[in-house]
Amino acid sequence: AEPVKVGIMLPFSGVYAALGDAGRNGLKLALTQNAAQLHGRDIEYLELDTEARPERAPELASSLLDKDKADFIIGPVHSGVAMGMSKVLRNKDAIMIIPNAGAAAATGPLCAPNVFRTSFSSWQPSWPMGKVALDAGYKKVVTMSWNYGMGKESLEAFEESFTAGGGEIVKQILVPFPKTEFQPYITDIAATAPDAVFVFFAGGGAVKFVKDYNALGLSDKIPLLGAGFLTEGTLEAQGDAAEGILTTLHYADNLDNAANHKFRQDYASSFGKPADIYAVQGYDAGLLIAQALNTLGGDISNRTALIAAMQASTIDSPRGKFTFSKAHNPVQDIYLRKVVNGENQVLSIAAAALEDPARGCKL
Amino acid sequence: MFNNRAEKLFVWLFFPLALLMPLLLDQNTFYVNKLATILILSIFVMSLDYLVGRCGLVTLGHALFYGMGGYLFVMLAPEYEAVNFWLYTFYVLAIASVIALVVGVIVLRTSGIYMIMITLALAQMCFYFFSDSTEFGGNDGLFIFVKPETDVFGLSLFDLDNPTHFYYLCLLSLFNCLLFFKLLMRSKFGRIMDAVQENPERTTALGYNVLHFRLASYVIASALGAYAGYLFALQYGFVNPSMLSWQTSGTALVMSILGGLGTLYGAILGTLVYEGLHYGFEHLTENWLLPMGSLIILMVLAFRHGLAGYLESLVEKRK
Amino acid sequence: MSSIVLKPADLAPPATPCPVTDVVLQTEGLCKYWGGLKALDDLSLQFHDRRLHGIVGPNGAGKSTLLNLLCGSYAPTRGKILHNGEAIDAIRPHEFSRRGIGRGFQKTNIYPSATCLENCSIAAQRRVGGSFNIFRSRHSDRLLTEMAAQALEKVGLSHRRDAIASRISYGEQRQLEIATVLATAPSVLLLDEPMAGMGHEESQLIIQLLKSLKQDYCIVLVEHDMDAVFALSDQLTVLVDGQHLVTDSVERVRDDARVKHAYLGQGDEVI
Amino acid sequence: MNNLLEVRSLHTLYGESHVLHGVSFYIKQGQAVSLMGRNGMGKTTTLKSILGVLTPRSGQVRFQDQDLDGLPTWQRMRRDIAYVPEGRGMFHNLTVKEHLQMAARPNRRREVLWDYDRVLATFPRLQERLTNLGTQLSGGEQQMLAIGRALMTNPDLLILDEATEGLAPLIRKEIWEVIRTIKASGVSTLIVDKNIQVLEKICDHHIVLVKGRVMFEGDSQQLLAQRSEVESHLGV
Amino acid sequence: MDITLFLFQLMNGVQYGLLLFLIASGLTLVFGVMGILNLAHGSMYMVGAYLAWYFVNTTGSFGVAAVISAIIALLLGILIERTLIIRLYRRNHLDQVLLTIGLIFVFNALQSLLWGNDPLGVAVPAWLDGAIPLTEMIEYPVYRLFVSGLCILIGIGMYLTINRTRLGMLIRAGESNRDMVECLGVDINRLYTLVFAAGVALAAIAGIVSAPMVSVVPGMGEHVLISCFVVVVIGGMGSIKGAFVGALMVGIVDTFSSIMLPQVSSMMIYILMAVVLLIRPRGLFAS
Ligand SMILES: Nc1ncnc2c1ncn2[C@@H]1O[C@H](COP(=O)(O)OP(=O)(O)OP(=O)(O)O)[C@@H](O)[C@H]1O
Ligand SMILES: Nc1ncnc2c1ncn2[C@@H]1O[C@H](COP(=O)(O)OP(=O)(O)OP(=O)(O)O)[C@@H](O)[C@H]1O
Ligand SMILES: [Mg+2]
Ligand SMILES: [Mg+2]
Repeated sequence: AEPVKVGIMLPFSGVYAALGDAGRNGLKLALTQNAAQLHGRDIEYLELDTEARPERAPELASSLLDKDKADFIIGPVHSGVAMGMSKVLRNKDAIMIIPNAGAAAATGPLCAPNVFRTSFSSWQPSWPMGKVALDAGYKKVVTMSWNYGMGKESLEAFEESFTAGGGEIVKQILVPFPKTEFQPYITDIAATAPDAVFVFFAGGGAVKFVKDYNALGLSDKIPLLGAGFLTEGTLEAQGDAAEGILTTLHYADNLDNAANHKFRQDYASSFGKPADIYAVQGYDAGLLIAQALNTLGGDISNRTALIAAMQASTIDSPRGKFTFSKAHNPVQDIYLRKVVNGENQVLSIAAAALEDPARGCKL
Repeated sequence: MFNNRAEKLFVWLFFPLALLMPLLLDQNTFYVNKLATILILSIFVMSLDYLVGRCGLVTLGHALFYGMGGYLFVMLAPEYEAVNFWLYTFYVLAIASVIALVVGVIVLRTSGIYMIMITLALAQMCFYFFSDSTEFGGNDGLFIFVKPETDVFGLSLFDLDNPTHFYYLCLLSLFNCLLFFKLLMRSKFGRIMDAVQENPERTTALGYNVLHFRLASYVIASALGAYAGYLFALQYGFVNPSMLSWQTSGTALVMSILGGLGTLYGAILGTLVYEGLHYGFEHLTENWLLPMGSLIILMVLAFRHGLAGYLESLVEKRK
Repeated sequence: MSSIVLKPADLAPPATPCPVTDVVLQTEGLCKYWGGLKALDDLSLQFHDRRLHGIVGPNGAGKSTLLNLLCGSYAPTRGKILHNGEAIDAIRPHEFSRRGIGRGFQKTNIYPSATCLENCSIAAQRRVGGSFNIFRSRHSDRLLTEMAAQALEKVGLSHRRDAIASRISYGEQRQLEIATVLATAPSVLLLDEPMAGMGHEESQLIIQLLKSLKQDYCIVLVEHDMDAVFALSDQLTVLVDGQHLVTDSVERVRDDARVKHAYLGQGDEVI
Repeated sequence: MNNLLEVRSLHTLYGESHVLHGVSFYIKQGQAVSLMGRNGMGKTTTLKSILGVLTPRSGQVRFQDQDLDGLPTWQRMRRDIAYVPEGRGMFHNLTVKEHLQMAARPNRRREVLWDYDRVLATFPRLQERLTNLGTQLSGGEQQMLAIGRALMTNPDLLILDEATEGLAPLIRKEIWEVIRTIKASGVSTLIVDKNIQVLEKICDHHIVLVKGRVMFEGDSQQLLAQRSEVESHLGV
Repeated sequence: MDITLFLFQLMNGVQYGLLLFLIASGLTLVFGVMGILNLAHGSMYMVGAYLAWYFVNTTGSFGVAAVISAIIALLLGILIERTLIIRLYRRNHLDQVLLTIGLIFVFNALQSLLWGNDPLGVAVPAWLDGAIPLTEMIEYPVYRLFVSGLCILIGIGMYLTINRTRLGMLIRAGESNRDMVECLGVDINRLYTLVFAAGVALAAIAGIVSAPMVSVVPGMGEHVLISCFVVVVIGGMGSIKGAFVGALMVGIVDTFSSIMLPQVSSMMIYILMAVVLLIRPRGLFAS
């Protein structure tokens, strides 16, 4: 039979390149591992570097859709790129699977039958932290993130649950993206002296923030909380500075389930480095495709059936089993984790089978 | 009309070929769209090329107008009603001109590297304005839900939803743009602009208010840059602050230098080659930056006056 | 160098070498200071129509500074400039030329990549107009081309009409410089060392040219070529260290002891 | 007496246009030589070809019995040639003082005849303008600075291209005096100027260029003898 | 804002400014003084940081790593100037833009191939790993003070070299008129090679000493590039003093606007530059 065409639109150069790499690795790993489920169909990969440039996204998406006639299009990392992609892909023939970008709109007002997400909505990892903070007895919290969609949505989600339980956000700090001069803000936090700080940062910015926070001596004085990206794929670079940070996320390295053990081992032996959340999300995108193919006996020509199959699937992910909501968002457990000895260790489940409210989605 | 045989050759080859392209490509949506994007970029690069190459006004903020073209349309047009393309073209051009006039008065006080930086500064401010805003979609950008209609007196010339039609609209625009600039340069105004570029001090001493000429050119180029951005926004119905980023300006500058500064048709050549290489390498390897960068370096070293200069030397040798 | 400074009031009215004519350009108490340096101090002069007014003085006396002030390149520190009785010290640089004040530079200042004819066309277009016309072809204006060609002819450069300006010799570039100014059809000509770097023959040509031009123009000439200055000037001003030393007829200035001391020196050039 | 500089059949072109057609001459040790010609006859081109700023198509330049051909300009200058260019070559971002300091260099015999103080003593006008930038000087002051700067390199051969252009008569005399002093101290000079009366007195040897060819070459007596012919070449 | 907080923030601003100056110092030399538009300056900063990371990991000593990296950068600078830049001196300045953008591409690709895309961190060297407690809340890391001191030293060194030595005069003269400098018997080509290499080395040194304070990530060079140009231009082309003052201004304005005017802080350094250029169209201290 014809090969299944899987288009990959991820950043392979620039600031987000590490995330793109991991996502692609995970995806390929899943599809090789589950080759048996594909009913003899080969996979043909079509990879495009988005360079994290939103203005190019429509064109690249169109290339995969109109030129290559891809069946699945996996991408992207960056929310702006997600917007540009979905402009072209919504309600089209190809299935778009978002392996990272958390923008609420993609599965909110702009949700569409053919758009799935195997990662999270920006609301999910942050919302449970509000309760965690309250439980720890924190009353006054400063929140901080880059001033862009993902960051602001994360802070809002935290605020939603935190203030609902009686907490108070004493200050919200939005740092221009992608600035990493955090020192003045951290000094300001020290002067405000809140009970705790909740932040959203990822990648290089997360490394810099955690280092600065520690260098100014705040890490032993004001507890640092964050959406899990703060310590994902960055722990080695952060070194000792990250010890003790509490985060919530839909994954943790040491989750004790068979899928995770196998995944981590295979990933490390295939790519020579430890897996992180971005790899898991890519991996799950692969699992989703494999499962759908399996269900349909390898015939994906009927897109309605395909979408139905995908929507109905339960993914046995390294993060634990998850299903899809009506808006095609994962319904998943969120874990509370703590950095101990350079590892994200699970303390507890902060929210079980959490479903994104998907505000504005008419599906 | 033409400055040399190479230019003539290029124009005579390019436009007829471009006219046939959609037929040759069997109207494949992607390719036609991709080519249309290149045509749009060519307009943008050409307007920059005029500014940098013919007026000596180097800017790293031209994307300000490119992005402005897109965002102006978003701001002006009602969200869900169809609007008239020509009318909004006029609006965009007019408002962009006014903005360019104001910006021009500010930036033209400086010159050289200082002007590069102040244009950059203004573009960055505008970039952050849209990027930090909530009304305009912030960092993630905005969708445009309406495609304008191109009716004139009930006669619809182009159906903008059809990629092929859109392509022809872009081609027509590019052709007009080139024609317009050629006329401009041959005109009496063009003579003084040449003079201003070459020796502004002398030109002042001869009684010309150099600022006025520069300003006029700046407004013209900026308005056309905005027009390109407007077309770009319409193509996929999507605007994003990255249209305004300095990388956008920088890439356009690279295309125009690569093509051969100040030659205008070189802007098309530069855009075509740059985008072509980008497309080719990107599909070849994910490390496309390496061959792309190396090739750019080789081309700078090999071509003294860009691709246009190289073409000219080829044509001359033949003669 | 010179310690003798005369205020205008001390000066006897200059003996008029020829009948009194209109004052076209006039300075009143004109000063230009560069920090502490008084490049030009309290200068009051009158420039007449159809007269060639020579300005001489040692290097750094402020001659070029004076021309720069007269054509609006510099703003005066103090003092007034009157053109046909109107104060023009506050108008913008390009308006000087519009008022008919044309300027040649000490350092050759042309459009190096344009042809000689084009150089003059640019200048002539100021007169002819239409510079903001973006539709009229630049080559279609016969009158303009004619004016430009005439200017070239006047300075004896017709044979270089289509040569690129950067490729003609230095002396020819000096000639071109004057041609450009002439093409703006000025009424006042400010020339800064037009003969510098020119050969004898060319100098001679320029001298002849200026002789005929001064029938119609008010010319202010700064020049170190004494033969030329003496041959041409109707009136001669000597500046020393920014100060006005004397303004008088050529004969008197030539014999003035102070001028000899400060500028000319005694006798032959090589002792 | 040795030939200090020998120029043999230089042919130099600007692109297609052939400007020098086999220019040959020589300068003896300690001589002052004038190079005359009307505008555009190739004087500057000759000088630049000697200095290696322009590369002649053919011909040789020998200096102090060594071939200079193929050497970059700076190495030629290091053999103690100094150049005062037409148009003065001021640096817009250096002060007068720095113009002189940057050029200071003893010659290859490690002699310092000209130093900062001596140059300033020769051009007192510069003394007053030490902190001005090069391009802020009056034309004549620039000319003095250009000569002063050249002297700071303590040359064996000083090449002056229209060095008295734009100088007041008094200063011009001073410059000629300076050139005499230089000559007396054994430095050779190659002077491009238009003032034939002066050159006749100062220089030992004269060369007249017409359209890139040497039309006259001889000492001052020969020049006097053929004065009218030479003057016709010069357009006097 | 009380007085201690104000002083802290001022200190933050000054420290950031000094670091900016260090990163921009090489650019001041290459772009400000020599007039070469080197857009790949940021890449050199990145290369320095990555080299430092690599050699810290292989040699285990930050000091040794710093020296090796700086030497490699110097050689890299010589190589780039000799093979590429030298061909462009007599051409349009904008060709340098094209060339150095090509270089950015190449360096980014090489970085990705050699070192991957994950964020990397370099530990602060043990002998500088301490902190001075300032209040009960805040302490100040010794390493950052050390870097500030280094920035000041480099600044003074550059200022003296460019403005007071014959070498500096020759460099400046070369920017004004290369041919004339050569006519004074100076090997301008070698001089320019050295200055360019010094500029590259300075950028790399900035990357090396920043490595323990920042995260070593792809694209780190591009972020600082524009700030560096802003610093040089505010100060005025060719002025070391200007770059120093400009860097401090940018650092302080950026710090205080972050806290006091968060709505516009992203635009603040551009507003600063625009205002400076409107008042002084050629920067603060341009010659
Ligand atoms: N921009 C400037 N800044 C400072 N001083 C200046 C500037 N321009 C000129 N000067 C000084 O002003 C004085 C007068 O200069 P000016 O050019 O008018 O002299 P000049 O009479 O034309 O001399 P020359 O005959 O040598 O051309 C000189 O001493 C010069 O150094
Ligand atoms: N850059 C150039 N490109 C083309 N031709 C040139 C160039 N420079 C000079 N020429 C031509 O070469 C010839 C000789 O020029 P050169 O400058 O040597 O003359 P010159 O004898 O020094 O004259 P002048 O007394 O005017 O300085 C001239 O006819 C001139 O047109
Ligand atoms: Mg003067
Ligand atoms: Mg000459």
